[in-house]
Amino acid sequence: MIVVVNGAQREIADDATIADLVADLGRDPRLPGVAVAVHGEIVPRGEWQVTPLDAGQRVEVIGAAQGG
Amino acid sequence: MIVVVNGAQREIADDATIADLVADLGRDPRLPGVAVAVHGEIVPRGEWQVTPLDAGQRVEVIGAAQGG
Amino acid sequence: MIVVVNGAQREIADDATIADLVADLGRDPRLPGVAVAVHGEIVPRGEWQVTPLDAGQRVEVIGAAQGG
Amino acid sequence: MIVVVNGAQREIADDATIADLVADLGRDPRLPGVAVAVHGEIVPRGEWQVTPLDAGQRVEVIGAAQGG
Amino acid sequence: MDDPFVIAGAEFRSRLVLGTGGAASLQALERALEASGAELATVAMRRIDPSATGSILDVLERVGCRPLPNTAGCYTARDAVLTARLAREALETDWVKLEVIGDDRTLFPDAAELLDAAEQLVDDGFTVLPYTNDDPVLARRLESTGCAAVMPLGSPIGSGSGIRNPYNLRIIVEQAGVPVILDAGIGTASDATLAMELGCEAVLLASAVTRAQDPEMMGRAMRHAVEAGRLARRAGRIPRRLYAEASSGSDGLAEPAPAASEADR
Amino acid sequence: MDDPFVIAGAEFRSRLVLGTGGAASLQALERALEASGAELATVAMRRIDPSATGSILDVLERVGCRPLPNTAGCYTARDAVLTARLAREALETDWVKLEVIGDDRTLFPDAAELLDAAEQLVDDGFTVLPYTNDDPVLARRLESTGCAAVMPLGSPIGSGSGIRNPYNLRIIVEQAGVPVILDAGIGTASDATLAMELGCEAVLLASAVTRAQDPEMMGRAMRHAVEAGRLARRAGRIPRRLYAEASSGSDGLAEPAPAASEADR
Amino acid sequence: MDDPFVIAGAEFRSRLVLGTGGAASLQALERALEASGAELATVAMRRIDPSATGSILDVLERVGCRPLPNTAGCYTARDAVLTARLAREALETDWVKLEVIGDDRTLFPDAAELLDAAEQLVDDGFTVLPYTNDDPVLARRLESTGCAAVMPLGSPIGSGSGIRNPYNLRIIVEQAGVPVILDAGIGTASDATLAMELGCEAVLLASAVTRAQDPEMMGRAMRHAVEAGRLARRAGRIPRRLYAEASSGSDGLAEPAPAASEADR
Amino acid sequence: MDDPFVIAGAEFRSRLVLGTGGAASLQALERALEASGAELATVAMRRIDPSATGSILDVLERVGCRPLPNTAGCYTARDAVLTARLAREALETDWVKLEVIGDDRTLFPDAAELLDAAEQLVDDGFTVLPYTNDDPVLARRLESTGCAAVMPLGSPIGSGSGIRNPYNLRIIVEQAGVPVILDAGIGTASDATLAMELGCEAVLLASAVTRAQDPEMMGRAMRHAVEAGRLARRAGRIPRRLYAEASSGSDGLAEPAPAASEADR
Repeated sequence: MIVVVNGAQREIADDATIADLVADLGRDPRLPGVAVAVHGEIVPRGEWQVTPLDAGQRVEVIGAAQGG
Repeated sequence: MIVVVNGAQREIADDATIADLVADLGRDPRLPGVAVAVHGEIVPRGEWQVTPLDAGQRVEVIGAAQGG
Repeated sequence: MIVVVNGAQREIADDATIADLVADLGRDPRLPGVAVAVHGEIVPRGEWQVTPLDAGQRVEVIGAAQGG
Repeated sequence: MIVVVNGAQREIADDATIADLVADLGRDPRLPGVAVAVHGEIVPRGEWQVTPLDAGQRVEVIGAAQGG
Repeated sequence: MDDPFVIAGAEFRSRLVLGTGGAASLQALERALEASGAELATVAMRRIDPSATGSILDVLERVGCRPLPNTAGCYTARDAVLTARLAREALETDWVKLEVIGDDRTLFPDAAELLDAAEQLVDDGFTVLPYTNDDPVLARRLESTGCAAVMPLGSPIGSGSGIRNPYNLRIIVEQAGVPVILDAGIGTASDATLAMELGCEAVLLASAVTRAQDPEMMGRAMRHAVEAGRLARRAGRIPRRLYAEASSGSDGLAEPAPAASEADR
Repeated sequence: MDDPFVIAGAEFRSRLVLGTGGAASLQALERALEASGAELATVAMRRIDPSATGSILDVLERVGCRPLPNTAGCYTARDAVLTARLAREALETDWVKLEVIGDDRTLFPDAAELLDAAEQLVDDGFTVLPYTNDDPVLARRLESTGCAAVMPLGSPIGSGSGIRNPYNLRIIVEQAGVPVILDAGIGTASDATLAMELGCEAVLLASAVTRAQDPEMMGRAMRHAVEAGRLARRAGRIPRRLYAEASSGSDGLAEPAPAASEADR
Repeated sequence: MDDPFVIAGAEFRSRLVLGTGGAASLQALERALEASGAELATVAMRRIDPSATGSILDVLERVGCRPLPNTAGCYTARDAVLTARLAREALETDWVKLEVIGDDRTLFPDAAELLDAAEQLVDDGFTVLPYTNDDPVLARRLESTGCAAVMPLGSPIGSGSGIRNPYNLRIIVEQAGVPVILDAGIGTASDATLAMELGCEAVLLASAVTRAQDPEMMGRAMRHAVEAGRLARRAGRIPRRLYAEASSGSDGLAEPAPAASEADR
Repeated sequence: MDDPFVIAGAEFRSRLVLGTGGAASLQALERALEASGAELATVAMRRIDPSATGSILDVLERVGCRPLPNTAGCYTARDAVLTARLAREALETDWVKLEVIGDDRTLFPDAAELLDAAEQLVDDGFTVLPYTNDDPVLARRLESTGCAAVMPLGSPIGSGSGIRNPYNLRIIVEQAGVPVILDAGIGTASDATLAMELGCEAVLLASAVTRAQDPEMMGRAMRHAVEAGRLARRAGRIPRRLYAEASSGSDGLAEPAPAASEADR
């Protein structure tokens, strides 16, 4: 199925969880460093393993970057 | 009766209007220069002649002063 | 004969005085506005009429200009 | 005899040298740290042992002090 | 009128707005106002004093000054709005110099309360001239609400410290679509001149004149100061350079005879 | 005349001295001079140009300005003294603005040569107005030699940078027994106002006016600027404070009815 | 630890907080951070880039710097609050440098939005370090909401213009009950030293180091600069005077023999 | 040694030169000197006091500081030259900090006497380090006579007023072919940092340290301050801008879901 990750469409498995998506983006979902919001609502890291994604959802995956 | 004019008690006639009070304070109630609020509500000059005062009312009589 | 006036060679009459030279440069030698030095020595205006020039002399004719 | 040392009269032996005077002021005349002028003329340290003082001479004995 | 000062459609010859506080007497104030040439002067709104002799409004009328009521002393939007409405009733003007103070040591405005009051008064039909700090963002917000001018401070009211941050003032002027009036902090004439050179349309000051040792003479000084700064702004100043730039050319310098020159040197 | 500017016994109404260098034309200069109200203007001494039309001296006469010859372009006491004497011959004045330059990038004076020239010229009967740097010691030395004024620079000639060290200027003014004239560096009106506020008796400037985009308007600006600064100096300014000092008293502030107040807030 | 910098109960040896933006590479940043001795460094929150190599968090860990997430790029309280919460999730810290920008040319904060965001975040348990303008009233409002520090700007972010209004900064420091951290505008070492001398508890800067020609050397410069300013503040400086005060006494000056003296002079 | 301070062929690690006047005691001075890291320190030449305990020279030796005799208190070239020669005899050094004072309120140098003394001492084989005012022309004249450095003042000795005219200092540095050492006027650490950033090779100060409330701590502050300024100068600072320049890029900002966004605002 297709979700919108950080503004761009992305194909993921139909049963993918947030943890799967984060791993797919190259980050270890058990480690800190990344936060996830789905439709503007933050999903705590503890729920990533059990939170499935739905087709069409807008997902923001945010991390620390140089700045400020 | 007693009203509170600019923070101080003042004896006025029982049937006194705002216009009477203003005249009593030495200002011509028909000329600009002064504004009146009763209990924080402004009373337009046009209504002074017909607005009686009640005992105990807090009246502010305000004019221009040096400042600013 | 040739004299050097304000850094440039100039042909003047053999018997020319300073007054003649100043007139030749377009200034009235009787009026203020100009000063003359010959070999670095100032010649007062009163002496211009009677001061002849010699061939090869360096003459400075100076006046007021915009400046400062 | 009396000499004037740093502005004050001082009694010294009649045959005292500059070296004697410096020692008398508590400084070792063989070590650096002090300079001496007699009547405004500097006497090099090498000559102190052999330079006698005369009565009435003005002697300046100068050293480093906090400053600047 | 050549180069008039226009605010909310009204034209003024003078670009000096005088505050009337701080004068030793109404007489001293009247002389200072007259000397200053001001055509607009602020007044505070206060409880009337039946025993007072003389009236600030009469003084202003005699010297040809339009009164501009302010909301001095107000610490909340609510008080300022009420004061502005009282002023409108009393003085029959919808112009108001809006002050909402945030701190009694600095007398700096409270940004949030000021914005709130400005919005209410603009909605209510007032011509709002807000006293603000020198924050370019707040100045733009005030302009967006419909204020007729923005009046940034140069330094704290009455501090006489001039324009402490000319950069902010310059930014405010560059970004403003309404007149910028320097309000507060002027201590002496050169401060007012500088404000005008930085692009302000007018200068508002009180203590600098009313509390000077000779208020009348200082009023005269300020009239010239504002005029000087305005003209200099319009005349286009020369650039600043680190090094010199000769104003006298060196062409045609007299040359001492070489011999004499060598001998003397 | 009220508060005249007096130098070596001569009185002037205007406290602005204009340099005449840098103008685009004699016409432009004439308009600027007239607008400025100056009564004294410097001229350089240069080899005459037979082809020139118009004369700076005629311009000065028309606008009522006394010419003040300078020694611009001189790098030694010797050259400056010769130039001053030529000027005395040509212009029949023993006044001279003495410049002895030490460096062609800064156009700062050479202290030792300047002192030497000043001494020679004073001995020779000149009224010497020396252009000097802002060194209080040099200013005093010049005064001791008998100069009729001292004319410290604010910043390099033509740099338009104003008064870079107002402290030195203040010290010079405090210590001087002759008039102090700010000479060089003025860029805009507020610089001239500040110079007067610091206690200068007059201001001398050229490029700020002659090279402005509109020299006539800037001439007018400078007339007001010098007047403003002089009046402000005499009027006695208010002190500078870190914090505010209210100009509107808080006595008699209107008090909203408590009930309403509590409800609204 | 002697004289630690304490904020919200955490102690730091270094009083320099580094922003990590503007560096040419993570390697350059790492060297600059190390040279600077900073123990706290801001990071922005951005969409992750799967192709990126290296991680700012790894860099910070290697150099012993605690990450301080900021809300750079937010123009509303709402965006800033969301960003702060994302940062808390991602970085497991409830510290946040709160920025709510009002204008993209000045990058000055929006006072009203900033206050709103600060209140929300304090209520939500954050340790809020707000970037604010140099307005003393706003600084007090932020402190009242429960912010752990106030971080006024010296001049616009990245402008390198230092502290344009040291008076406001001084007032903010005098009135503050929480640490004041100078944030934004530092251009060079002396700016940072001055900030500390004015009483700031720490200095936050980015571009001054990351965009210097030699960021590592500038990092080292800033470490010394902050230390110098802090020590000078604590050491108690001498007062400023207009005139001199001799450091060498004149007692005991050598006296040339009178005869020689008369002859030579 | 990395980036040593070289003067007349001698190398120093420290770029801080300390004056030893003004200290409460030799003990306090010794601690301050040690904390400052200075390797060169001025001493005055005075009539010896047989009753004195302790010696400034012993202190300097213990802390590893080379003594630099000065001619403090001299008002004429003649006195200064005599003092320098006495110092050479006493201290066996041909280095001298040359001071020829012109005025006891400002303690500014007398330009003409200073030049005269410098010439005599250079001819006599001295390594002359002249204290001068901030006049670029005088600085060049001193360099031309063969001085090993020029040491312009920032403001009057002991005034603690820092660098009143950074423009002149910048010009002096640009034109100098010998080291420029800022001498006099430093009040606090940021003044010293600024001097180094302007391109001075070293800073000489006394009262700022010896008369601080805690001289030892201020000595430490100054060591860092000079180091900070030197490094910042070498590191190449960012340019100054009127407006902001973001250090955090805006790419990759999180985007709240549109629906949520509309609902919340």
